[in-house]
Amino acid sequence: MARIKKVLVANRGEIAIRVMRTCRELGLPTVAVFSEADRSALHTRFADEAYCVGPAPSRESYLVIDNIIDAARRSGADAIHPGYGFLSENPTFVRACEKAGLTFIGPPASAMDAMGDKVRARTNMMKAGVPVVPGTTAPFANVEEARTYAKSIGYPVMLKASGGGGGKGMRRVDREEDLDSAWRTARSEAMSAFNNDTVYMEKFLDQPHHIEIQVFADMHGNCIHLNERECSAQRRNQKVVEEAPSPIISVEMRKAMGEVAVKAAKAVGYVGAGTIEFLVDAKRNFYFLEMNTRLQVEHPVTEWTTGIDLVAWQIHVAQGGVLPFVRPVQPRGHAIEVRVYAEDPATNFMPSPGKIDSVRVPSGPYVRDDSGVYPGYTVPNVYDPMISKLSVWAPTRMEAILRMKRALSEYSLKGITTNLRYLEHIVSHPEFMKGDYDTGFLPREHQKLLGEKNEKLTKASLIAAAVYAHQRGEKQAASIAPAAAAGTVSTWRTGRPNSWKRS
Amino acid sequence: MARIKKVLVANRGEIAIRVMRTCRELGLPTVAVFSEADRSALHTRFADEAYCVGPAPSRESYLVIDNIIDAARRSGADAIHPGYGFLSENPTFVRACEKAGLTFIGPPASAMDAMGDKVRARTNMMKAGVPVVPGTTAPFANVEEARTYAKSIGYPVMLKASGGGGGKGMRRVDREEDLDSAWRTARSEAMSAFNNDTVYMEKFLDQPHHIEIQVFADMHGNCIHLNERECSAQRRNQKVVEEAPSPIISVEMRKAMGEVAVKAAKAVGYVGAGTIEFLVDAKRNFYFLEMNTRLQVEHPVTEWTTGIDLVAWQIHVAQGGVLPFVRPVQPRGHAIEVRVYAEDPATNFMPSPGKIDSVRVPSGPYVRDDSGVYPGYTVPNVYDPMISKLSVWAPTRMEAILRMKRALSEYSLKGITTNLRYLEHIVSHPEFMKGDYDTGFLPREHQKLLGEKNEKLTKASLIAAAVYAHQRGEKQAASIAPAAAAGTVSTWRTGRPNSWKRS
Amino acid sequence: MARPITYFAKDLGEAKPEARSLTVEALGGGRYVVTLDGERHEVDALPLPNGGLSLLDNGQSYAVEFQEKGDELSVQLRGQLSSFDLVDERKLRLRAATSAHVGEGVQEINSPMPGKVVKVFVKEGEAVKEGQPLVVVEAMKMENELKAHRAGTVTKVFAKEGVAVENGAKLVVVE
Amino acid sequence: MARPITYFAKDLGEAKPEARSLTVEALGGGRYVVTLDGERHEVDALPLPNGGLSLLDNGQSYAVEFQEKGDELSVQLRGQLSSFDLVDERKLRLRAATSAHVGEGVQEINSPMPGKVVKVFVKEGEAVKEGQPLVVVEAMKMENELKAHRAGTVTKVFAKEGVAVENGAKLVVVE
Repeated sequence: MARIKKVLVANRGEIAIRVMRTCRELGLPTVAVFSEADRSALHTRFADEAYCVGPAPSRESYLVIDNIIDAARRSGADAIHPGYGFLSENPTFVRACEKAGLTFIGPPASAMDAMGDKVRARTNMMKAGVPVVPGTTAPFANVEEARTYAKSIGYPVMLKASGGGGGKGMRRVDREEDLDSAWRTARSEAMSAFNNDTVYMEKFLDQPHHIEIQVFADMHGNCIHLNERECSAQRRNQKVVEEAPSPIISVEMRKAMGEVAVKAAKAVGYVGAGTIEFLVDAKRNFYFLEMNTRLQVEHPVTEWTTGIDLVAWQIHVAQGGVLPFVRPVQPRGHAIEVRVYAEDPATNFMPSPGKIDSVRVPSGPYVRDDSGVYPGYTVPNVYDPMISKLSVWAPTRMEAILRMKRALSEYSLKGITTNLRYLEHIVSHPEFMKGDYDTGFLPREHQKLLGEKNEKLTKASLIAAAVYAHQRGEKQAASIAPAAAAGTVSTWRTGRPNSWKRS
Repeated sequence: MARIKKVLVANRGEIAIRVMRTCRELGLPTVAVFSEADRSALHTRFADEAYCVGPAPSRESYLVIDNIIDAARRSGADAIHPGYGFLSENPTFVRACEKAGLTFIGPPASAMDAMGDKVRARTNMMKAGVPVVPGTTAPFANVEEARTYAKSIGYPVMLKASGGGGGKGMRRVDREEDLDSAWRTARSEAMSAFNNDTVYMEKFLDQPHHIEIQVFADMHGNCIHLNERECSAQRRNQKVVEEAPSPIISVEMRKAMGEVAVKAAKAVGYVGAGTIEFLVDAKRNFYFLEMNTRLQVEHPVTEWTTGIDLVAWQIHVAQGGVLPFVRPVQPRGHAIEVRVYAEDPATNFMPSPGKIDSVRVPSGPYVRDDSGVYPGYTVPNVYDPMISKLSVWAPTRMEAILRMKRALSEYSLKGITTNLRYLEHIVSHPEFMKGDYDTGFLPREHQKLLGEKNEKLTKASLIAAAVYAHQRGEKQAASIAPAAAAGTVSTWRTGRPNSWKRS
Repeated sequence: MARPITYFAKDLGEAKPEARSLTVEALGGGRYVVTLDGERHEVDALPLPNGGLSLLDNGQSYAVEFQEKGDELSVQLRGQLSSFDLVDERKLRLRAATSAHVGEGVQEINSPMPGKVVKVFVKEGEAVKEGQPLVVVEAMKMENELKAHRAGTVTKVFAKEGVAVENGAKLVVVE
Repeated sequence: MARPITYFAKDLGEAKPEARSLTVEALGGGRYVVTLDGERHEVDALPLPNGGLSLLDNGQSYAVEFQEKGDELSVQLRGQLSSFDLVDERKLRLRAATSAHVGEGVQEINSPMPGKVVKVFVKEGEAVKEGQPLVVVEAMKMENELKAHRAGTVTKVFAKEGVAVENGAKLVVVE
């Protein structure tokens, strides 16, 4: 296959930046696409070229295959990286790329067909001898069928969108009386996110761990796994904190899960980066949950512990390259990632779009921030509320936790509400520190994770608030009588006379 | 020795932040000291506590031992980390700490006595059988003595400050007629930087490599080396780019230099982090240059390639802890650091203090920024012009270079002149890419490193400049007639109507 | 020297917030004397370019960030976020004079964020139970079902399906 | 639609800069037609919060940063820094009218940065050789010796030892 010469990144926000960073290191010019709402987004000017692909709603821009292909044609790009979300798991898009003579940086359409629809994936995996969670393999005709099936396997159950992941179109149902509402919202979300309102049902495992295996395959029949990621810290079925290695996995279990993951990938003729998600119950049985046929948000923790640039490998493999090595590697040290969202944990994680007034991003030893925002940027209300992935590495898990706490304490995003403090409380929570936390952890400890007050800090806050109000008053007085009080204004705005003396 | 409970960081800027980051990870409260010019500096509010130690000039604040000890007493700190520069290599300060019952996080005063004065260090090393560069071992009484000695070893020679490093008080002299001026400025700089105007002289080796070995010793007689750093990219005798491992060193040479370095450290009863600097000539002979009895600016490249947090080790050892391991480790992958200075490479690296209007720091995979500035901060004109250390890691040297180029392309510091573009040109230069560059590299290639023009980019710049001038004109017109043109002002300031359409 | 000003602050994070009073006296040069709970704090407060403050109080160093929303002032320092209802004496008197009756039985359902109404379940005049879904608002790819806090009757429906709404927009009134 | 404006730009990085002309016509909504060397560029220019521009020119995306110093405009994009002497027609006419005679033999030694004068080597009336040190200015811990560009006579000494100076301050005049 021919060498890639120019890459169009069919995505936005932090993942578009992430992919373009690697392209830039590889000397590949990049092409951004942007919706009308994203003219001011960072990815639009981070790329070498940028083309508008339609109005703000993703259904009219980022999800319109013809518009993306057209931008590739206009720019002369010969390859497309889909990122995650949007068209990344859409086999129709892969086929359209092929037809247009573009290299799709991802798996073949046939592997997506086999794994993309979750109902079909379950059937395929059962055939291949991979253990799966009890549930339906055929879509429901209506809510009554769903009700009948739920009764047969017993509540609680999970409703899941057949067409995609990321927590969209997913609802836990504890009681029969909640089924109608959950059915409605799950289908409606699924339709708007994946243009497919098919939902299926699984037995809800009691407090399982969510652990996934990164796999990588080339076109020459090589397929390896790059160890696991622990992703049990979830809220509303959306991952919030991920780490590698998993604190509850032994070397033997890693080996067993890795082998099953490679078997699953090989069963569908997989090529590129993919992830096999498992649920692990209290007895450490593991069940195939689904395969994500793309890069994952949490890929940095695998990069930290293996030294690999997964996006560089994706491009290498898409060009027909052979995997750089084919033997499993043990993870080196420990990495943790947190997802920074524009949302308010105190009001049921309500999204909080708006203008970011200032940003201070943590750095220093072994800290990585993947964000796609800048001071003065307005986070639009039409896309996913994730604004950054923050990740750290350290030789041991405890050091990684302490480093993450330090990094979070440095992170400042002014102007919008974020979950930064909530993330600090998660990584400081004794259950997280101990390491054996399941998917029930965040909902169960929700109140505690909102944070407790310290009287000394409350007093300092009161003092700060009063001084702030006082200075605000001075400033207002000055702006009402600007001529008389010009000195005051200047004191406030540009610093003040150097009157600080040792005391 | 007792566990450290609170750390005063006797420094400012990025190194103060660097040390405080580790303290925070270790759960140690931090105390900042600040001069009157540094009330608004980042380190002042990064710490848990902060005390003013005097007026702007460092001789009246950061270098006043009594004021530092007094701040420790007032805050209840029981340990002092000196960073680098300022009091970090001052044995009088170490003794004052001891007297005040404070743990000095660094080597004992006796080791500083033996190594701190460079003339004495040379004598000690010759005694211990460590190879040294030909030069004086006794200070000169006056410029005439210096002139006579220079004649005897032949030009070019180096004048060096006996009391410290960092390029201060150091001058290369090529011809006899330049000696007077060099003697004057070297002594005057030495006095103002180290309060000691003694200078000595060494034969100037023709285009040597500057390679140094990181050593670490505990109080229990253990001493190891943590491999080398290549620091040959220097301008005005100041390091600009550093990397680990050195591209010209074999495993055998690493072993030989490491052994000599450990011998040198042991000869002076060294404890803590230290660096043995060597000059390496074209035939790969290496000569002891000096020992830096403190942490080095370029320590991140050693951290990247060993996984160690050197500041955490310093604190561990200062508490009486045993070195975590005592066998040499081979470096893992490759790391590069560049020093971002507020200076103008085009005007002989003239410092360029001033207000930073906006900052965008690179991040993403394996990129680390250690800076101490923020948007709106005014870089004062009284301290060192270094504002950040940017470092990257990759599995191979070539990947690390490409990653550094990418990271530098993302770095934006608006408002002051910096050497960012110069750094990009260094790491893109064929001689640097090849790897065998000596200390003559930067001066020799100076003109080329200032950058060449690309006509396509010049055209784009002209177009951008014209549009900018046009918008500025609109804005001025609007502010002259604000009522009539309010819409124009708002268009400029807060974005514009969403009129962008696909084209 | 300016005269001291007294402020009253209620910690909105408390279940039953009680007002605490503080006096602030400017000493000039960024220094203030703040009295709280009878304790005198001489502080140095440097405004930062991002609207925050660097506060030094007897050696303690606080990097403080603020967010304002009417009289509600959110303060963040060392990872703790507090929200205060903060007013000065003049404002307090003004408030006392205009304090209005708040209807206990009236629930106003407002949009908690900017987004789009994707579903309206109720009509004016309809009786609703506690917890009954009223409206679904979509923002940032998440659907949020807004429910009735208490049983009552829908008296007004402002929400229209497919229509974009601002943060705080009135959607439904239940009495 | 506003009338087009013509600008003249000299690239100050060139040894002998020649003026190039550009015309700019605003189309509204952040779009402009710029004509350079007979080529027509229809560009989209979005002002950024930090004073820069996001410029799209036929698909090419440039993140541009600017620095102004009188009529000198520095432009940075994709790692290339260019400095232009940029004026519009009106300004150009103004300049032509006031163009002054510049004394060839006069050297004005200015401080290249804010700092402190630590040494003055010359007195008024003294003859100096090319390359002879005149003044030492210290800034950020570095001492910078300023030398005579050409031989001549010191006609004026403004620099005083120990005195702080601003960027561009006159130190010595040699004729």
